[in-house]
Amino acid sequence: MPLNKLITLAEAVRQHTWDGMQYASGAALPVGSDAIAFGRELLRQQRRGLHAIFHANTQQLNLLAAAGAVTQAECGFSGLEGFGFANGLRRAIEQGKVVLEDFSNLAMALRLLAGALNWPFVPATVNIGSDLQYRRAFEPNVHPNPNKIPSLTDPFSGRQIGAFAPLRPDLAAIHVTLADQEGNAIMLGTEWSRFELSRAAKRVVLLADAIVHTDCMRQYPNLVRIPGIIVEAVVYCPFAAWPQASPGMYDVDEAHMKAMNQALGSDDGTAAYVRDYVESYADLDGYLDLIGRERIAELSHGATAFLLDPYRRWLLPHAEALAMTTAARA
Amino acid sequence: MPLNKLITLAEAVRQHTWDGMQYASGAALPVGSDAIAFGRELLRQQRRGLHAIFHANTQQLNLLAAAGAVTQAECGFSGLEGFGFANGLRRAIEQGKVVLEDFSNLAMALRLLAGALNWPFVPATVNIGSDLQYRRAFEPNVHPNPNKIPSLTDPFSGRQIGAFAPLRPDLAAIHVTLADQEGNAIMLGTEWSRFELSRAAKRVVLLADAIVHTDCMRQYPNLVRIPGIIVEAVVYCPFAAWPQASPGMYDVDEAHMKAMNQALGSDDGTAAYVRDYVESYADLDGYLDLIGRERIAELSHGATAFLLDPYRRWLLPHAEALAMTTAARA
Amino acid sequence: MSTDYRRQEMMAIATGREIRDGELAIFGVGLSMLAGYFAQAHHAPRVRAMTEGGVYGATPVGGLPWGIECNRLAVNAMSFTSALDALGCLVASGRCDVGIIGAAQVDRFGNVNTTGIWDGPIGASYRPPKTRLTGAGGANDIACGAKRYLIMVSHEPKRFVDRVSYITSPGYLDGGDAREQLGFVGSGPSAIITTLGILRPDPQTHEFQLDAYFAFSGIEEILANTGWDLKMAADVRVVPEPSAEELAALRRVDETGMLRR
Amino acid sequence: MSTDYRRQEMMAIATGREIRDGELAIFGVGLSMLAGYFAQAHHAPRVRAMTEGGVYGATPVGGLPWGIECNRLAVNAMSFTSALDALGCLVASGRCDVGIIGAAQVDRFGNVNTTGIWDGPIGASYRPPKTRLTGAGGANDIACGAKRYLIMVSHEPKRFVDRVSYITSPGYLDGGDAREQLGFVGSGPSAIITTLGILRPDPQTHEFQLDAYFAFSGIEEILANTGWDLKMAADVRVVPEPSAEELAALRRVDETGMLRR
Repeated sequence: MPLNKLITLAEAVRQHTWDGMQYASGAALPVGSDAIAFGRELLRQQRRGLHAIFHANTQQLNLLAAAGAVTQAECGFSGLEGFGFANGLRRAIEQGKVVLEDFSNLAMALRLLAGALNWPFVPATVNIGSDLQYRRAFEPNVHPNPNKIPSLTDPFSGRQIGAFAPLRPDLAAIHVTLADQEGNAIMLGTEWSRFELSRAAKRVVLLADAIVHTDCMRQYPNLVRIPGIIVEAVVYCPFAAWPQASPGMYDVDEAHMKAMNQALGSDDGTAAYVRDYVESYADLDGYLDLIGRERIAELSHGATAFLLDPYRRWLLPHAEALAMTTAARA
Repeated sequence: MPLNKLITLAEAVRQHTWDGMQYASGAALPVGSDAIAFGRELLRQQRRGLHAIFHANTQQLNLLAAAGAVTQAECGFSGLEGFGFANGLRRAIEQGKVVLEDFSNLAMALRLLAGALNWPFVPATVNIGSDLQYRRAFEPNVHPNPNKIPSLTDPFSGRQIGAFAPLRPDLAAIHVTLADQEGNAIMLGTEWSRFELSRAAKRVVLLADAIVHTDCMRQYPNLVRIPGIIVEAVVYCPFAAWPQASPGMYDVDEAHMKAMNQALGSDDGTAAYVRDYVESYADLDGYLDLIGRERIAELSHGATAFLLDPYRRWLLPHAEALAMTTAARA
Repeated sequence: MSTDYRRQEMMAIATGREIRDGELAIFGVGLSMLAGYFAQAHHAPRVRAMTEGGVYGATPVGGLPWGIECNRLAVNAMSFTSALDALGCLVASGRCDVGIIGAAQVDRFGNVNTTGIWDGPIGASYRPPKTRLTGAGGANDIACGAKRYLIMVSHEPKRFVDRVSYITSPGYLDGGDAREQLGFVGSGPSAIITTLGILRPDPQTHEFQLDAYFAFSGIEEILANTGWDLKMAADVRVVPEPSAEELAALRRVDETGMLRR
Repeated sequence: MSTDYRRQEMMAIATGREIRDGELAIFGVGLSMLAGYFAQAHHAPRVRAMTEGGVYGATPVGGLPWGIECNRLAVNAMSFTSALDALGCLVASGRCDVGIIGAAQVDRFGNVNTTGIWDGPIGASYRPPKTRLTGAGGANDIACGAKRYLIMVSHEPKRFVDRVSYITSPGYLDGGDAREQLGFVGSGPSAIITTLGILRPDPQTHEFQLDAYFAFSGIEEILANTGWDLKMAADVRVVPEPSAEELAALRRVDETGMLRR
């Protein structure tokens, strides 16, 4: 009998998170796949003092920073791409509420790779020679800082390069397009660094837009870049990345992206956003109601919907995925 | 108009190989995907003095070593898994005709990764403390050898680890299941280290069991682990890995695996094998005749054939793939 | 020549002209993507375009993508891999021919700041910026690894400073051979393309100097908008205005009219 | 108890008994795969089996696979990744609970040679072996990284040597804390399971000593087949013979009868 790792989002946060932990997500992109719904639940359960490891900022980090749940963060990009600056994260940094350690996007991927491989360091041929190397927000009084990206000598050429420290977050909440009950997962769209993150983190919880039968994985094993053997729990969560995009599943919700970022630009706006979009729903169906059934239908019929076609025959209906989650809790 | 990179196997070897080059293939497994047909053509064109970079030995390296085309080799495994020792490679090493530098299988993957990333070295937490570190076949008179896997100090912990040298072969001939004319490629079965090799090599030539329309790649972009932008040429070559397996395409040819390895166990046997299975065919159709149409049919209907099902609608018929190759040469 | 075009369109076209056919090129989101895909639509049909997310072979559809994983770009990709692959194997490795990055601030040696704006120098002790920007993203990786790269930036005095307060992406650092000494595989910024003209580095000092100005601009306007004593190249020239074909190609790419606002 | 079984079957069952349910386990091709899948079929249904090729969730069908990419294993995998992932992220990282490796030679400290057989010590200058073997494969990576590993080897004097001529995969090296000093994440070989019995390391000296022998064997036979002065554990015992359930499970896995030849 296959394992059933399906649990509710609330249960996943209860079991796998704690105040002050190193929490990783956003190993996707500011406008793409990220387990934002997990961040909402972190706020609902009032987690605080998080050390956030996000390859690039997303609306999740933007929200967690604005709402005061994060005190330290490390990322390679702190904006929202085409949607501009990330107002929540930006304000928190400017006000000194979040200390952000800067790296580049490649550096973050390499640090996750080093965590995955359990290396003591990973060679750095980028970020050296710039203030990414010399300035360390976590150790502000040392300049130029020799500890953030220390120099080291290549034993073959004698040439100096740098070294990045590995990342091994306590938990990674990873958005995937499709997962089965054992935690085998398929991502559509760029992996960004979800593969490396899934190996670097001490625990992995998946948020899947849809649950599929394991037969789907056996048909497409080369697509299963995250195997169940490294996954603790699976949460069935349609629109887990909303308002961001999930290629093949749904488009970016442009209106909500803008409204959310605008709200996070002020304390009042943030409070209203948390009230209306974080604390307002009781369960998964309530969350989907909040997004709006019409909007869901509209966002789901974008130009990339064809990317999902090969897998549709294995998608479990909503009620069945919910029932399996209940069964797993019993 | 899409680029057409399809050329014949003979043309690929003429254009992209030379005596004494660092030649890589076998970034698959001893019994799995490898561009063995490319090795046959290397012998047909009498390439010599090759420095072979094979993640693990395959029947290709076994044959090239037996036939005297290789003088240096680096690999992580020198056997044939369930088929026993690799008689051709083994004899060549024992007779001093091939100097083999030993690493582990992870070491070879890491060295390819380092080549791909253009790192000066890659951290080694394996192979250290054993004779893989202390014995260097390419520098036999230094013991214990400090240059093969030199020690280096982790700048964070002060702990000693090792360093592997990167691999950047002049050419990689890579077996893939499916490719389009631009060189976008899908591998079914483990990648082993074909992904890393495709980025580490200075030039990449693909040997594809089948050619598909580019629409197939656009339907499954997450499966396209080797994009055309890094590929020099594509060779349409059904049964390119024969007698080894290509998951989804054909099973291992057990009888030929055994007979081939037995033949490579003696000089006479090798000469006969080269005569009968290397120099005996004029073109692709002749090669397929040599394998035998009945055997092809039998090997093609194995238990993994279902893995190919999703892509069958985009497979170009044999005549069309051949015609595109001709067109590309004109 | 067409005279009915915006300054931003001229900047995008001038940038696109720097991209050659067949090159492996990395574009960010926004202006740089428009410039790159303009080149593909106009004179570089076989440019091998990639993003730092590992999106290969895609052409945007339905307007400028909101991000690298925007479905406008995901819709027709031929391959999706990862950041490690794109920024590591293809860019930091030295394989990528050309990249395009933006800048909040750029200085005389082509160093770029996209991290933050401080009131004055940061000082010995790091402190939060007055205005936090977007950070390095992949720009530092492009600046270190791409064979050459282009900087696109609006030509304003606050952006063209003598010395950026934070080097996010290294240009030629302190000039001369300062960059070379770090051993980067990439050779540095080959041009700064602005809303007024084009600056290129002196081959020895690596100080950026005025190479050319746009027809609607001039040396005086450029000097007035540059925060350092900008030197002139030996043969400062006028950049040819967009041809009708260029403008048509750019507007096909910029179908939502971002550059015409 | 069943008495109708072969020595190789006893070895496979004794090895499989070392595998616990739920463990992340890496098996090679051949004997070690049979032992591992026997454990899965018998007492460890949720063992998380992997190969060094990055084949996850597969159970062999149609007989013992010829190799890691054999279609007998590829036929029902749930995930295919890569060697870097399997041997690097999951094994060398220290994540894998248990591995099984084979040996051409093994010595008193559990060091394994699968590289070659020389006539005498290699000496100061490296030279080709008289008999070339298969090299390290993934065994060195398992020996360095797996939390513990098992060595399966036929019990013959030529294989059980005082000191292997070439250490392909490190056991406890020179014994004592020699291994610890190298800082491997894996803690070394926990047992050598042979065709005659089971050897385990002394916790301090890390020298392997006889822990138990099979019902068809005995201390004398084992001593006669061991090339060093094998010490005895305090309580050398007889290994329980295969139960009918164990033998049935093993033979379901070994459907082509490799162990019964």
